[in-house]
Amino acid sequence: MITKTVKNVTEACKGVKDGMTFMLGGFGLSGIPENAIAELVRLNVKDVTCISNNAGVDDFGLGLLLQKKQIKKMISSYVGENAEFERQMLSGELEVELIPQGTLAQRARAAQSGIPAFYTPAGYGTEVAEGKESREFNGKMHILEHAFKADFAFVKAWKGDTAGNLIFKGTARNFNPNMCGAANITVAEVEELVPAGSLDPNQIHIPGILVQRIFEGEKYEKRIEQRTVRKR
Amino acid sequence: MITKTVKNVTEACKGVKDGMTFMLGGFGLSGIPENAIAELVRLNVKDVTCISNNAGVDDFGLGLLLQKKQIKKMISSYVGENAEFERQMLSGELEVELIPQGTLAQRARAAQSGIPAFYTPAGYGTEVAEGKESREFNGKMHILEHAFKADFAFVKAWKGDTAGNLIFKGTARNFNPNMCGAANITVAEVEELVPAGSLDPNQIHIPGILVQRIFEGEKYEKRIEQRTVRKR
Amino acid sequence: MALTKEQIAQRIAKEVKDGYYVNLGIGIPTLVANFVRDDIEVEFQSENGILGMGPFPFEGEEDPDLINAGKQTITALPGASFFDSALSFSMIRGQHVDLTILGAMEVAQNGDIANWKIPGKMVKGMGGAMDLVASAENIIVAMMHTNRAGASKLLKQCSLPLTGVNCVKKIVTNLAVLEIKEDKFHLLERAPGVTVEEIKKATEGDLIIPTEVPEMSL
Amino acid sequence: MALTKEQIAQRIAKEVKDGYYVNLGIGIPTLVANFVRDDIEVEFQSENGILGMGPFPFEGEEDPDLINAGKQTITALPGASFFDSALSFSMIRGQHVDLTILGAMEVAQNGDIANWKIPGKMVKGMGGAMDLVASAENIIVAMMHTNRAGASKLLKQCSLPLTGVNCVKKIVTNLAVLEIKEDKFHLLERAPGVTVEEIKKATEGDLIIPTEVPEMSL
Repeated sequence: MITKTVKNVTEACKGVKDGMTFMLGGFGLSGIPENAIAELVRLNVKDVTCISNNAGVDDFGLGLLLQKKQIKKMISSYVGENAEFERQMLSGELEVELIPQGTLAQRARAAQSGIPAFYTPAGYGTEVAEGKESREFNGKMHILEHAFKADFAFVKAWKGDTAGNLIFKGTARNFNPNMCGAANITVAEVEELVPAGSLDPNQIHIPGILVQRIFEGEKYEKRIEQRTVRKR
Repeated sequence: MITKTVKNVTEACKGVKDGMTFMLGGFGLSGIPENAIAELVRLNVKDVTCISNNAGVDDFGLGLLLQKKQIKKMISSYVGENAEFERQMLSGELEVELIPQGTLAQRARAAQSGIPAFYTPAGYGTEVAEGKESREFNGKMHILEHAFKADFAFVKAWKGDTAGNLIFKGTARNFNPNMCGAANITVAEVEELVPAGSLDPNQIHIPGILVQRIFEGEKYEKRIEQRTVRKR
Repeated sequence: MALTKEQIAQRIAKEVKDGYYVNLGIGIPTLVANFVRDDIEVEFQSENGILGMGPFPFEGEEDPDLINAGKQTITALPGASFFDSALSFSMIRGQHVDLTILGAMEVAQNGDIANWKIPGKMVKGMGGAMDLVASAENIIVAMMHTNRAGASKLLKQCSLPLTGVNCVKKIVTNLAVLEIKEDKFHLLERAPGVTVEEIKKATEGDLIIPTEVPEMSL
Repeated sequence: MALTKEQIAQRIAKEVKDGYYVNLGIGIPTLVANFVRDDIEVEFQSENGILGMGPFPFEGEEDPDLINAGKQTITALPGASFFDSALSFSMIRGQHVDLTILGAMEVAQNGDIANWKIPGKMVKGMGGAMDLVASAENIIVAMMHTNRAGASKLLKQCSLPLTGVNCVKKIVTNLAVLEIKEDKFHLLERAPGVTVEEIKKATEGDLIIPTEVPEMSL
């Protein structure tokens, strides 16, 4: 098997540069690549474009990069819960491109799949469609959307093996599988790294061919954004 | 949970009519919906169009429908191993549309995904591209391909539950997951049907929402096409 | 009496049929789950990647790897499945989800909907709403009939940036149940004790009123 | 002496580098797996949905649910994974596979390849070949230099229906190793004992011959 393991997060982020475009998995704070984000903060890489469904909260997730003003542009579907984000956006320091969530997922999957462009009905007739080609299929209007291009994809899985195979857990899966192989280099961090051959090949969600570097994250806070419970 | 179980293959194939378009999973004879095919033979449904990567062999798989001259048109990527197929094709009784294998898979996935059309480089500059729109993306030529439309998709999984959730095994997976939800009605047959809740929700390959009817196949021959072995 | 938000959810729950896969938006739509009859089989889809979503977990059983689209901790029912975002929107875009219930800031009489952006205010984004409204065959909007300033939210034309065009089929407000057909609002039911006149006054768009407008039953 | 098919495979195996994911076509390409150095890490992908393909199974251990693209029974190595056809071609189309080795009936000096159809004969189909040649950055063609009638298969222009355009970069035949650059065949190596003159005679397309043409080592 081809080995994808790197020693640690520092080695995993090698080659990261100012001005690059990153894709980051996660929905809210669930399934975000915590260790890679911490390293990007430490590296203080600047002027980056981040493709990520959300932008974290003030003091966690991508909010940490926002605090240090490392992000030039966010491409997201929903950026709700972040005061510093709002400040930077309203002051014009931060460029924000809002796109439909399904389009975000599909543009990632298209990049992974070598599909340069596809048609989707989402956003037709709205400002999302402005400047985009529109076209009728089966009596319904669609707009042309393109595959993402990115330098690095940072994803987080539950388990992984040394060959780069990944298994996700619960709804922490979200965009992570779709971003694997959608950038030049895919960096996967996992809660548990096992030797190749330990995972059932039928249960692997993402084969190692779509992952260039894999490491076991040092620690996971896995913060909960909205703790909702019911009485027993 | 919404229950998708039907009593047997007869109930599963209810509504099948002459002139319809079917999608069928399988690669060679591996992972083909054996029980549904047997029922289609018994029903003697005529003039059907079959979207399937291959056409079976003379006396198994789709070869059984060919023998009874039930198929009007095949849409496949490779139709090698079938003398009756060859006879019908050369005599003009059978219409054959050959398309690249990756395009076949992606047209199925597009139908599943509500993506009406997408661009792919496969077949550009060849007769596959004739009559199709071509377009340059990133300095490379691509052709426009459309989602399939079909009345029924017949797929075969390893395990399934009463909610229609499916798990596939080995390379018998192939086109089966991509065809789920890609036709008006998806009929899944499984080797083992278990109660909803028995499968790990992380390991389900296809959620039941993409399956309308599910049943446990009465028997599986699972014929091997090329038995290749090595000495101990 | 105008309906409470709970009652709007309760009325919408009656639109949920046996065998439906349902996507619920944030706000009033989320409440619908509480009122669905328990003798029918319904599965809730959340676009972040779960089908068969269950109630909130018991205290102490919250799992950060198990949330809904509102980022709330949830549970998975027996028979549930998890999947990635691309497959989740394949379910939505591919019209495998039977019913979408979501809120709105404005609905126009041609079915246009605006629910994601107010110019001049902080824009949080459309999330999955544009995919949902562009694809769903069956969309019910749950909202108050008028905004806080008392202005109608059922308009001839939306004034806010659109989320989708010609897509809303049914609206349940605190005052009425309405259907959109042939570019007009059609009054189907009124809230208990609410008069047709009140509804007419609160509706800016063209309103077709049949001779009989039954009171809704909850 | 012209190479045997095994020797063509043996020579091509030297092009397989550490860390490569490789897709092997049917015929000579399949043999390449037997000659890859065992001190490097290579994974074989089969487009029907396996990465980490192993050798044929021991007698009695054949599994109908575990075959390669040639429909032969195979095994899976530790660390292997199974996936559906759409994801398999995502790997191919998305250029995640590092090397594609396949046979051909004709190759033109501009990199065009024909390997799926002979007019007037039974056409079996292109299978995954069109996706492979359209997407792979690194394609090696394994074939005999001439056909059974003795005619060159390295042409100015393909006469048969094309599988792909401008895609072949390297060719290994029973006579030579050639590269395609600037719409010409460039002779890189000759088979042991084969003369440049013999290669020239067997090549219909434009052939660039450097002053030194080393004999290939196997």
